[in-house]
Amino acid sequence: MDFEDSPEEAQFRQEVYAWLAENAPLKKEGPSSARDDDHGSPQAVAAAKAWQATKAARGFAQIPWPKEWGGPGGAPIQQVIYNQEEAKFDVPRMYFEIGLGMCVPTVLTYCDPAFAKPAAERALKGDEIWCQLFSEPAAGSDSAGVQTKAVRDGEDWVINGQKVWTSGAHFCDYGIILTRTDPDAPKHKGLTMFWIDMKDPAVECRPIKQMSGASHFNEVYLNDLRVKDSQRIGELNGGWGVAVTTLMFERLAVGGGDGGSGPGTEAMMALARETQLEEGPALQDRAVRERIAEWHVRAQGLKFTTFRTITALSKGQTPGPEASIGKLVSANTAQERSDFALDLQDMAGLLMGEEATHDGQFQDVFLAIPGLRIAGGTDEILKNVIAERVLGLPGDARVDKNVPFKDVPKGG
Amino acid sequence: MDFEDSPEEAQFRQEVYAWLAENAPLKKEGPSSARDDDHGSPQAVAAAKAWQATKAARGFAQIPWPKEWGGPGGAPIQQVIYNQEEAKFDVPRMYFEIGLGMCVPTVLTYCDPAFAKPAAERALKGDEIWCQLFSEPAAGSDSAGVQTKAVRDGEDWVINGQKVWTSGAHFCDYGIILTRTDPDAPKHKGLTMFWIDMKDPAVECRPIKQMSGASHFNEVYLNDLRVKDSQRIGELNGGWGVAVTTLMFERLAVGGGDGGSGPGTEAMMALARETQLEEGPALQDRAVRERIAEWHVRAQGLKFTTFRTITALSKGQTPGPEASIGKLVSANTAQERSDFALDLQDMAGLLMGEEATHDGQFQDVFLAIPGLRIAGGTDEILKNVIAERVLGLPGDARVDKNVPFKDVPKGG
Amino acid sequence: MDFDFSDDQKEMRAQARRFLEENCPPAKARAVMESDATHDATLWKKIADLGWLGTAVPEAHGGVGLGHEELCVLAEEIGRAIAPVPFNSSVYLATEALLIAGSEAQKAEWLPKLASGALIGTFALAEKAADAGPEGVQASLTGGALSGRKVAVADGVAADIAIVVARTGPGAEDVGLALVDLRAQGVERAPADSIDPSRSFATLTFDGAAAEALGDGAGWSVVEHLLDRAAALTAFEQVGLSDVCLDMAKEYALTRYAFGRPIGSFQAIKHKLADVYVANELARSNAYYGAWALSSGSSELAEAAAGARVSATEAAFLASKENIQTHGGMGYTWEGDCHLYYRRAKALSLQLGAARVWKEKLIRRLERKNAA
Amino acid sequence: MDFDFSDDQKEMRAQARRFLEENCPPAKARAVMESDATHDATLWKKIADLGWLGTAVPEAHGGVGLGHEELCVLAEEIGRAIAPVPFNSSVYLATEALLIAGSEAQKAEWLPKLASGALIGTFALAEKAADAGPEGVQASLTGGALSGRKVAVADGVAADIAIVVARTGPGAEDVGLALVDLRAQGVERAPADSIDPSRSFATLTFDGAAAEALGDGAGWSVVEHLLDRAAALTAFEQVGLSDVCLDMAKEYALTRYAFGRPIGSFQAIKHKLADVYVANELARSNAYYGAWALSSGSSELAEAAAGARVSATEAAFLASKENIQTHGGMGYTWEGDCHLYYRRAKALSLQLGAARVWKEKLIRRLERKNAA
Repeated sequence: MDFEDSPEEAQFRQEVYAWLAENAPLKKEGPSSARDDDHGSPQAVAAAKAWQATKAARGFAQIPWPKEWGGPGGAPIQQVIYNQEEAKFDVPRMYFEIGLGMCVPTVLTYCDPAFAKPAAERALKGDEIWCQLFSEPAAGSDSAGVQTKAVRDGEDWVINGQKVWTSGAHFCDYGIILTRTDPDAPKHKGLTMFWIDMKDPAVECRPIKQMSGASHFNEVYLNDLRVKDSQRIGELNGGWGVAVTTLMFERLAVGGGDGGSGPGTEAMMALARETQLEEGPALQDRAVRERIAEWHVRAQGLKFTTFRTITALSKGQTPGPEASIGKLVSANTAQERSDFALDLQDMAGLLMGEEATHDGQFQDVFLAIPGLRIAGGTDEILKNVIAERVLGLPGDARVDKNVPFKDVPKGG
Repeated sequence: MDFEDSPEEAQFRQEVYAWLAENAPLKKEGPSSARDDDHGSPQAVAAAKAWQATKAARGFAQIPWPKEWGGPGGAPIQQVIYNQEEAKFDVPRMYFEIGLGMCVPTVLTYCDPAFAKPAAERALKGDEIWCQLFSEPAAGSDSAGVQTKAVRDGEDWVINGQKVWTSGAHFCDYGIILTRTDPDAPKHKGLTMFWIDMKDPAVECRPIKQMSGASHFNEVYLNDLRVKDSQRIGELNGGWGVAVTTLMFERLAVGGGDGGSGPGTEAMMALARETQLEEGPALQDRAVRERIAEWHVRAQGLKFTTFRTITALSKGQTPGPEASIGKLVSANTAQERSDFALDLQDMAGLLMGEEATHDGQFQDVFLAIPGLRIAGGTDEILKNVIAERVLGLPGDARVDKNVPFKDVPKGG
Repeated sequence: MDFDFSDDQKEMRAQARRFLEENCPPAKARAVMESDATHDATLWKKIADLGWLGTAVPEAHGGVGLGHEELCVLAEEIGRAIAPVPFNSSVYLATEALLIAGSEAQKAEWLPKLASGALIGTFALAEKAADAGPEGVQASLTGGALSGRKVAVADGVAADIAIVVARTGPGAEDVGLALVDLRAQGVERAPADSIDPSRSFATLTFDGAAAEALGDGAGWSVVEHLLDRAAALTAFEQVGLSDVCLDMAKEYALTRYAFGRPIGSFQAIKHKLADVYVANELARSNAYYGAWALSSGSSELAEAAAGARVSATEAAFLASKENIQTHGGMGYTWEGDCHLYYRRAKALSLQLGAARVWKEKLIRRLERKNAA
Repeated sequence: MDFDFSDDQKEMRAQARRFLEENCPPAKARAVMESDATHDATLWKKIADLGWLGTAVPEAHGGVGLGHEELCVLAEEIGRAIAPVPFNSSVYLATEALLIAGSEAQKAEWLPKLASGALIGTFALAEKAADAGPEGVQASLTGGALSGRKVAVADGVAADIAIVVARTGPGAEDVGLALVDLRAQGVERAPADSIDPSRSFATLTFDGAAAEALGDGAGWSVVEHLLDRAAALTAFEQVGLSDVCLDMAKEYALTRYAFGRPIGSFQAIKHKLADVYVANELARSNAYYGAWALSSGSSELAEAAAGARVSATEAAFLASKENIQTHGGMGYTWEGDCHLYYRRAKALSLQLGAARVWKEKLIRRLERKNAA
């Protein structure tokens, strides 16, 4: 058991840090804000594309992508090291992760290389951004419940329907979309995947405002969108298998293991040190100390779990659905922590913005965190995944299998 | 809103207390032990019968039983007051509750008065004790999954099978038993209820030792037990409806509202006052104080919920399944409290008996409490009951309805 | 024992609920949230016309002369409706302060105006993010002049008068209640952003503003007693809010389908909502104890109010966050209503002090009782 | 980064597991529980013959000379098997105490006997139901004579020698480790009932028993360090136990049917076991950090051990109680095995001090780190 970098890893880490230090500013001190109001603006998108180009030119974008995908062909552990170092710098984030992590690998796996390879190259160097169009108003946790229709029309397909929770749809160039092509088949057997041009006028994006006030997602309306059969990804009615592949790529994208979202132990201790309770600083209150210790242990447990995953990765093993515990634990911990942080501030804990301690960052987290327990898989779905895929427990009783999708009860 | 007794209630309470003071010793100071090793011994049973006779003679047994059942015909609120007062005295408990609360009312409701009335009279004055034989090894939470068979033989029925979790079977005189009379009918439609003579040699009782070391329950084996058709309770194959009635009588039996099982706030505060932590008595530790406050609030909430139920009772309303929250909350609270009490004692917390603080009563609770989360309805079943009967949420998807019972998958 | 509201009170509740369903759907809270308005003035006027503001004020002082149980009934409905009005500031705090501590002259002058809605009152205690105990009070009242700064004052911009906790002498507990006209000179008010923009909050700065001691200006124990009274009343707002959250979640769980059946048929949702139900019932029962103690003038109020507040705060957080969770994606959109309740729940839980502070109060009171 | 056991260590684990599956089914723990035996002497002999007791003892002192990572591997298996042997007393405590604090002469005399199993060692600290800190130590070592009373001493009846925490001077932290031969005069031992009768505990009374300071008899910091080491090792026992509980619950949930399907197909059970899985994984990861810190001699041991202990204690309580719950009625019978794990889980969680004590240690260590 060795906690430290191997000599090669240390060497790589040094190279990465030196390069980052030359090309990007360090993050400011103190915990970062949960708000990122400029995200998705034309200037921000341009800056993100420029940073992606810079990374790609140096070979630090999608490090483990194989050479035949046009990637650097590095080791997964190098990507982890890169992520850990990049996290120290103030660079654009959350523009390319989904496209390069999930969509483009899917396209590279299933599509004609004549299209896929140049598209992947443009995506890798930041010219184009991809998004994923799976969720629908009636297909969230039940992700195969897709109702958006694709209907054959000669050589083409015509797509109609509504997608939702698409990250950054309005600045994306391409998307991969899951559609229903056979409503008479059982739910999972009548789906087909396509790639589409997000700039087509038949694609309409509307921002979704979240309860925190931010807008990181879109609704996407497809109004008689015409696509060619060559845009099909995988077999006709084989879309569910393609979607599973896409989600498997997601699991391979491992973070840097920072132990969770929201305020960390240091932020909680700093707040407790500064906050005066009746009998002295909150950090001297045993009840406060116990809570901080409990959360710290959970966050450390997550961090070290990620290290175990990284170790498996570096030995060439595929991380399993065990990684599901990360978001489950960190989102709930962040909700508890932010709630507690507001309580520590007592009556003034309801203030936000300028009047609030620490610029209201704990309040920002408090309002952002309910979304984190839902987006990307609810707590409940993640526990199902753990129970079924990790523990091998049977699925729940199903009423939606082996019947034509059109006959599955949908409510309303 | 009035917290106090009405003048009539106060008067009744005084009468009860005065009578109890003349006829029974007061409980000893300090929390009572979770152990009751003598329970069910011949001497203890005789004492319980004698006490029941004394109560019945004074009209304090089954106070709300109507005159036509041979009862005093009092108000339900009087029973509550009696229970509250009796709880202050050291008298036998847990012998007649099930029989008089559930079994005998069922018999009175369904059976020929020629049998039922004298039997009820004997039970009321403590001559005979009744038990309930519903649960089986494969029919616990799934209480309709009964496999004990009753087969018609001329005028009689012959019963074979095994019951389990029967309280005090070995000292009971009669029992009501749920049997399967039609395995070809769907689960709930092939059951029939009978009353049986527990002293019949074809009835074999074996004690079940619980993890705490106590034995409050029995396994009961039925080996070709022959009963007459006149011992049938309710219609042939109508046993599920009878069982539902029996369980409804259970709900009517409301306790005195003491806010839960296991150590209460006073016991926790006393322990914390006496226990020396690193920086002084545990009761000065804010973490300890917060936990005690949280549990206190829960216990008080339960207590006042019972008061609301009693109020409904005294207005002639039937308490609903809301009462399910009592055991759910108190069992889990007791588990947390006893776990915490052991922790307060630090390394010495694992001691039991003489060497332990407070005679090891917190340790006794720690070992008794897992059973309380299961017996009389698991946490999970109680939550189902709340969700379905209180909140009106739909039942889970079922695979065991509308198929012959014999074809329902049973595992193994 | 009669541990329930009376039939008359239940009828009052039914009427109040009908009125608020009609006049205060969640869109009203949203309208305040999305505008610069401090509150819904139309609704406030109607509530005043119904006499709600003077529910517990004697008729001699322009009130309706009912009791605090009736005020609890209304509080629950205000909580259900997440009404965007200064009800808790003006009624549970300013009016109650006058009732328990005001001199006869002060009562005669101010109670009729508060009871009629002619004036809005509020209460100011906290000065920074810290336990709002007596030691944190820097604001001072000297010779009829109030100086200092108060933060997170609910309805501080809309209010006409405020009851301000101020230092009256050099001793640790030499603090008391001052009554100040916020429209007077030497008062500066600045709106402050909060987690619940369907209510308004302000920073108040006093620079020698004309003020007078409330009654004899008695010490911290009066402040505590006022907070206990307000906590007992607010617990009903919290319970009302918690029940609405459960109703919303239940309704959604019955109509939203996934995997071919209502999500309410899945145990994950059923048991979640059962947990919420349990917390809500415990909170309701604890709140009833508070209502009884408040209306009967029992010495148990201090204990009952603390228990009611801790229980209601726990229920409101659980119910409001799991309501969002049950709604899934829709739950955390701005356009969905779930977050209005999550925001209000937390604001109510902080306004009179956090649960941790009340747990400590509760234990102290239990210790005192045991010692007695 | 290589945050996992090596292939050799994994092979060792597989062998140990096979050995214990064969030689230590739960019936062995039950046999000790239901008899007057202090431990399973046959199993202990076999374990000794396999060299497990000297895993981390240098070859020069009769050990195998492997490291503490290997000892962690064995600890996990001992935990899985709830082995009724004095492994933690003799190996993690007595042997470790000698390794970190013994003089060369003491090491030479005692380590070979402990490593071979010729002698059993234990450790005695607590004197009453209270935080077992230095201030609670009344036992004293004066001029080679030990006096005092120690409670809840694991394996105190079976052990031949004990490392006893005793007062060495008048200062608050003037406490250190004394080595005493329990077979000598002036030692009285009485068996004590415990929540885990598959292990044995005793009250030891010393009345001028011959004893010597361990090494230079250094103060409380050595006791703390010893506890840290034992906590890091015990965390693996706890993790092993937690995993077995999850396995048992899962197995039962797959084979027990209700309502026509395996109970493991109900979300109530699935999500319960998912929660257990999450707690177990977090505990395992925290335990790995402890193993690394212990075996690498890192200064982070104090922090890592506290984290490992808190996490493992939480997991073991959750896993052992929800294993009972999943088993329903069978879960709380004496004849079922579930309670053996519930008992052992709590005993392990108390033996080195309760989680609340370790949370405080953790925060102190974080404060120290932040200050540094």
